[in-house]
Amino acid sequence: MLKIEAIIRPDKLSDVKDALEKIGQNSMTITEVEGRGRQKGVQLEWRVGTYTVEFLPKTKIEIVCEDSEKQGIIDAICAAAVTGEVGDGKIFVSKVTEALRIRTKEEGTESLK
Amino acid sequence: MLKIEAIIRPDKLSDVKDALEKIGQNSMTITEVEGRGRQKGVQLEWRVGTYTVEFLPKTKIEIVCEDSEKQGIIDAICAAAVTGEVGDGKIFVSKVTEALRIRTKEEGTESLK
Amino acid sequence: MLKIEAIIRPDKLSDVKDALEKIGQNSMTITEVEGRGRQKGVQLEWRVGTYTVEFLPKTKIEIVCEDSEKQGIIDAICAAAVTGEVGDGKIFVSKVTEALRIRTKEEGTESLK
Amino acid sequence: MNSAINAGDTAWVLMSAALVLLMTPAVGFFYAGMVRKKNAISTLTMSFVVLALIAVQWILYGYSISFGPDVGGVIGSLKWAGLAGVGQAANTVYAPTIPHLAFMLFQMMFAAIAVALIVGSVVERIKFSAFLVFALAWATLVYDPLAHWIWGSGGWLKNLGYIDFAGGTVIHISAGVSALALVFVLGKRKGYGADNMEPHNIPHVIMGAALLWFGWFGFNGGSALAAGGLAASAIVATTASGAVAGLVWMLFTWRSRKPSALGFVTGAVVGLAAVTQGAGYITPGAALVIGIVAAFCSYGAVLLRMRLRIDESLDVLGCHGIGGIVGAILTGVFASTAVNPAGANGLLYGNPGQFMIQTLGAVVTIVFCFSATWVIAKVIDVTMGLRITDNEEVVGLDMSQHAETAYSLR
Amino acid sequence: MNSAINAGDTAWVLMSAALVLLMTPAVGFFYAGMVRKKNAISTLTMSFVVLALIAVQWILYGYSISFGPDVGGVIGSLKWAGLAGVGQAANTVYAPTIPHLAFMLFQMMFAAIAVALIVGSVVERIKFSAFLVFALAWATLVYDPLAHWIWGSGGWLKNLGYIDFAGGTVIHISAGVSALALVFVLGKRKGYGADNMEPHNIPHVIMGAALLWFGWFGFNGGSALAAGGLAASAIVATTASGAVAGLVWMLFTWRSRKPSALGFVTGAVVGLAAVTQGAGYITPGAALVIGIVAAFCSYGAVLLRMRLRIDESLDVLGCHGIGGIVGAILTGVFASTAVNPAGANGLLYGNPGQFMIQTLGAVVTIVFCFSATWVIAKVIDVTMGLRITDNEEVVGLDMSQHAETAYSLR
Amino acid sequence: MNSAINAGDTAWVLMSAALVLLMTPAVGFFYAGMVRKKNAISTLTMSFVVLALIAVQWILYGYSISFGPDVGGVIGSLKWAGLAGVGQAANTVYAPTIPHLAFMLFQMMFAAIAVALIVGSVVERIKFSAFLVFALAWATLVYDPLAHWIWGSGGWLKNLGYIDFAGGTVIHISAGVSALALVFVLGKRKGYGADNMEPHNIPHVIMGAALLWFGWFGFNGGSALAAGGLAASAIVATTASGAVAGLVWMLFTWRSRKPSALGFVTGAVVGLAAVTQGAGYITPGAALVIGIVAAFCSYGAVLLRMRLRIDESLDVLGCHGIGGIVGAILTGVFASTAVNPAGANGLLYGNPGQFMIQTLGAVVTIVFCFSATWVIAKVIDVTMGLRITDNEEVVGLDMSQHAETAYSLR
Ligand SMILES: Nc1ncnc2c1ncn2[C@@H]1O[C@H](COP(=O)(O)OP(=O)(O)O)[C@@H](O)[C@H]1O
Ligand SMILES: Nc1ncnc2c1ncn2[C@@H]1O[C@H](COP(=O)(O)OP(=O)(O)O)[C@@H](O)[C@H]1O
Ligand SMILES: Nc1ncnc2c1ncn2[C@@H]1O[C@H](COP(=O)(O)OP(=O)(O)O)[C@@H](O)[C@H]1O
Repeated sequence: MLKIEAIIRPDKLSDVKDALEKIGQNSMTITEVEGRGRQKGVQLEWRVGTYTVEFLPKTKIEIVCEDSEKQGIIDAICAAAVTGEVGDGKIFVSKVTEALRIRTKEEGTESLK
Repeated sequence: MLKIEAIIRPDKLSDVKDALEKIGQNSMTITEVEGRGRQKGVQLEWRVGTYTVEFLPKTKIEIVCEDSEKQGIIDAICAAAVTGEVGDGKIFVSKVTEALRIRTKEEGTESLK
Repeated sequence: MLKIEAIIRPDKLSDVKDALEKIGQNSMTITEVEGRGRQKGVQLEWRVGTYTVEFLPKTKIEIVCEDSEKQGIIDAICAAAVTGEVGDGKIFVSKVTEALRIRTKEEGTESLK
Repeated sequence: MNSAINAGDTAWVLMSAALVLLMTPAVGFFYAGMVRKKNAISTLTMSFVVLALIAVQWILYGYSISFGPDVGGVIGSLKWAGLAGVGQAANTVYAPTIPHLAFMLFQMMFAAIAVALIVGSVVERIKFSAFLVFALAWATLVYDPLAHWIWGSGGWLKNLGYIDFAGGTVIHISAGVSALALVFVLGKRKGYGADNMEPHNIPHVIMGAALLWFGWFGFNGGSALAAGGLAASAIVATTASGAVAGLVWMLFTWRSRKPSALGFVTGAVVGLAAVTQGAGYITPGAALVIGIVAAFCSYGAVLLRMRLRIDESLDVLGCHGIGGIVGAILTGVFASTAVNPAGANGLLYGNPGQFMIQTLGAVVTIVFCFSATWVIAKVIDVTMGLRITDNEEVVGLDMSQHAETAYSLR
Repeated sequence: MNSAINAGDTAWVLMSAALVLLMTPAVGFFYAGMVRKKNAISTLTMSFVVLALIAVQWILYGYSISFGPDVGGVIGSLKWAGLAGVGQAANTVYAPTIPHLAFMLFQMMFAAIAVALIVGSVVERIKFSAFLVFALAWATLVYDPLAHWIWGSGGWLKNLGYIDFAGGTVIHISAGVSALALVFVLGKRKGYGADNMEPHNIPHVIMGAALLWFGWFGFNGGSALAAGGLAASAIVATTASGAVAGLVWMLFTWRSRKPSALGFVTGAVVGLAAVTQGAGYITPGAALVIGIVAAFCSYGAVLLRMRLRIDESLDVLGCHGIGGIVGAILTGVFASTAVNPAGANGLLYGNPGQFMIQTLGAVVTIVFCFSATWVIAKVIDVTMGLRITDNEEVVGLDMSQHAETAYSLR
Repeated sequence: MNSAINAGDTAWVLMSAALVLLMTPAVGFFYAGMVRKKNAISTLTMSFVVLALIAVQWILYGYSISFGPDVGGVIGSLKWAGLAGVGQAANTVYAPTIPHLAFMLFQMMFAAIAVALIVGSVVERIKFSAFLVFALAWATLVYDPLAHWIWGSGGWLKNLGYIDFAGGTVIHISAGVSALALVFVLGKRKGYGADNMEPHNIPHVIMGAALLWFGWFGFNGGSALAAGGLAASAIVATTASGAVAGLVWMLFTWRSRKPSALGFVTGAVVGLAAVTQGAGYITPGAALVIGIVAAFCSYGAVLLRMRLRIDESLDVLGCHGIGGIVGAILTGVFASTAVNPAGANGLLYGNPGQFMIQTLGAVVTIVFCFSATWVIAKVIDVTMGLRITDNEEVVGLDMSQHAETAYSLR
């Protein structure tokens, strides 16, 4: 199994969710994060001085899936999350060795359904 | 070393924490997340229209542990977090290659104590 | 590629960010988390009773990087985040199998630049 | 317009009505900050909706049965229903220098906040529809008669000489005791005692408390129904009691661990509630004593409730009820006609009779409110059900009852 | 000081001015809670800055062209610019028992909140600098003339017999209609209809609504310009309409799904806006009717707007505009000289003429405000640009316009 | 009750007392929004607890030593301790038309907010117990004498002809200067200049500022101690100065980068503080000038403080102190007996003597407050310690001082 971690613009979450739904991927976990990459931070004000807030709000989506589903999920996220501007975000993939549904104790890919 | 990621009901956090304490697992990191899986979202209102909020609040627990401790931890979480209703959550396990305590520079399993 | 996950004191974030900038590592994702480890929680009050809040606010930094960059990043984080007191935090490293820039579809280490 | 209307008095009472109006949503914030995030909207909404519900009830018939022409000392008639005959001229019996409508309005705000106070005991598990029915029934069957007995012209407790300046009995004892009765029917929150139910937003609690204190100037000062020395005296007493009770509660929490913000504001509310009954009859010095005694008693009461594991969730009884009882009885000790010639002398001024009357009135109120509320709650529980399902409780009332979330992540 | 000054009336109007002052930032919270987090400061700031901007404008010339010596029935002269001749003595034409400065101040607060209401339609995409220019232009070219027509001594609508007690037309219709016109020029938010634009902080919305209701006591009660029966009557009507409209809106949302907190407070604001025009001319019973009708109409209007996919984002027209229109016309039905001898009788009291006048006044206001605002908006759009860039909109106005973030994670 | 009591005046002063009461917790929100999350409760609590602490102190002896029978021009006697002789009748020396208790209460609120203002300089590092001791000592040894000198019957600065309408010197200069002295003893926050100390909740700051502005109507308007032309004039001046100073500050921040919400509300508070001294002596035009000058000076002062790397954390001196000083001196320029016959003429009206007196009074206040506060702080620091440990500071004062957290994740 794989874990797909996508860091996207917060505004794009509902589009991405819809796109994933269309390919039958309903399960996911969402975290509110802040980030920077190519897109650098902005300068903010403190009364008379200024300071830089280097981090912009982003949304992280985590999906654990079977290896075979990976490409479809990535494509769906990319298509829905892209605007073409710096700051669109990243997708990272890593291995998951076990998965378990707490309620039923089903394991492995069974638990992801 | 392994990383155990459990996504549970927010209300169950204190039970799970107690259960983990009992087996001697005190260290963990908690994140407030939102998620969906089998348990689908609910419809919310915007004045006269409605929209669906598909994500329910969940709590993510991350624990990095030795391979041998894994099963005990998973069992403790499962026992404490289960209600039998849809939405109880998932546990995912993945490999961690290194761990380091910032304060002392201890590495590996030493750093987890 | 590797993912470096550092859990540090919230107050140290700007120092760590500066330290990472100095070694040319600008990209990262930040999450507000709560945690406990060696540093146990504190007792809080509820009107006339007391309860323990076991979790203290921490900040998680996630950086996906090439294997070769790992040591430099870890050193920079450690140097900037250390106070020598319990609660300085942990660094965990794990493998990332794929990375992708949503905007350009660049893959692998290309996407991390 | 009646030539006897005094503009200064009218300005004061209208403004006081505005201040008390604000207390109803303020109680919402005070309570909402103490519940879990998933029930924040539910708590706010119950408090706020009560204002609208009772406003309509009060206009339609509530005012009439509370203050309208007396029927046998126990209830007002329906002659003033729909505000018939309640106009811009003064009602010389209740308040000779302000428009009758202003008096009616001021009293409306009291009726609303009394119901809103009860919310604190039932948060995080009551069905919204059942709460609305309860609110209406309670206002009609408990609050309105009680207000008539104590404040209504011809009311039997009033005739007996019972004095309650600004509602220590009518509002605080009644809400506190009823809250307990309601909880006995409703039951504990799922996970009470096991789950961590820490307050989700203490700044909300503090904002609520600040607005409550602000509003209390109108609550107690406005009850003089005129802008003069009595109003000033009542407000000074109010501030003295609230301040000292806040400090004492904070010291209690300090002794057991650390000075708690929650403890401070809780104590302040206790002191404000306790002084309400006597505000217009006592000296500032007596107010300080009342504040201190109320802080002691209420701290003990909250401690006891927790030991007994009764989930009267936000201590409506422990704060308002106990505060009100202490205030009702001590008014029988400290009241002085030197402060207010229209009042009475208490024990300290050689009149043990007043002490007896105050005690009797408090006991009658406790018994009446507890039993009437228990019956109302039981009837609602049996017919429509007071409580949401377990699943709804787990998901939270914001989603399950209102389909809304208080804070969005985005 | 003029011996005719009445201290009670003055206390009331000054206090009312304070209450209305608070409504301007309160509108900011009401609106800010309904936008996305990234635009919270922008929304709050636009509302609040308007208060400062209009205060200065009003002192320099706004008050003079609104209420100063009449020029041809359409505008005031500049004789009172810089408050020349506006002093501590009463102006017997406008308010014979309070200082002229107090009347000026009270009216200043009305001018400020009218502009602040419009913010609701343009949130999350308007350029801050352009908004400031718009605010100044709109106050000068739309609000001030309209206020003169309806309230200014010699104003043509006033001379015609048009009655607007507290600004149902001058403030609510004008703001609502202008909001729509402005949106037609400004356009929809990026992602409107596709992106999830849920309210980010409902407690803010509720806090805003609570402070608005509180302030409305001054808004409508203060418009009596004296502390007496009329003020009391106006406030009772205000409370009645706000309460019932809140309940009705909540029932609508209940019918379609669940009783919504947002629905309740929206309805309350609608009811309060609707009763503003008639508050000092009608009975509490009529106020209940107005509240119910306004709730129906505004609910329908919001539904229609959403069907038409017009991004009048927070429904300034649907709430204030429609509320105001209903109120303006129904005042022509329910007004009674028994309530206010200085008012007029409406249709119900045998005077269809007043009904015609009220309808005419409302129509004139709608046409004038819509067209004048459209022109102002177009001119600004063509010259300096009304709207921020797409990128700035994506990042959010807090960062792009103010270089600040509302909430920090740490 | 004394027949000379005027209901209108009494209503106004009581209401003003309520408004100023609200300012104390409002300052808490204003400040708390600007600190880090982990110190939010600490900041709120210090501000709010001061209200209770000073209320009790004021009743017990504070009022007596401030306003009681004069002893040598420097202090009041203890004759009025425990409010002995302070009753419902008027005190003809201080306020002939309102109850003495009302005057006492209004002044109590001033004493409380003066202390609360100082909190802004010591947030995020002061020990709570030490702060309480400081608050009590400062009120007793600095505020009460100063109030006596300037406002107390027989006070030496008052006898000299020093005029301070609503506390520009007594409250704002004293708090600002004392804040600086206290910081010199307390020291910088750990990590000051290195760690990111961004404001954690700007909506809180805006809510605080809105309530402060609202309260200022009572602060300055209530200081007329009567509801008439002077109160109206004072409030108009207040609004003018606050509005223009807010806009000017915002323009400063705009010039350097973007129009900042924080800059706007800061400027508004500066303008409100600056006009306090002269509000009842000057014209609205003069108020505009005072607002602009104060904005310039305070912006410069804040800039300078930051250059000097002094951690006077939330700029109590830069805002209130500098505002107060500008106001004190410019009152000597713009005061006019045409506005207030009980006042004096300033430089502009041909009376350079008043200008000298105002300057002298300001200088005396600065020197006295700075040195007395420094001594008090040193004594506390040496005996019980002013500051928490490094570890407590890192964990945050909410946890270390109060064992509470402002916001829970769940
Ligand atoms: N190397 C990285 N490690 C962790 N997170 C990253 C990394 N690079 C980017 N991110 C996350 O992705 C977000 C978007 O990246 P950014 O480089 O701004 O966009 P783009 O790839 O479109 O240029 C960042 O805000 C950050 O949260
Ligand atoms: N495939 C997945 N990837 C990531 N997170 C998941 C996945 N499946 C479930 N989750 C997380 O687990 C939570 C609970 O899952 P759910 O399916 O509702 O419970 P249950 O397993 O008891 O039916 C979800 O809200 C989501 O946060
Ligand atoms: N085994 C672990 N798994 C997950 N998170 C951990 C683990 N150990 C520590 N942490 C995280 O690191 C933070 C700091 O750890 P702590 O043990 O308090 O510091 P130190 O290592 O300096 O003694 C904790 O609050 C927690 O969030």
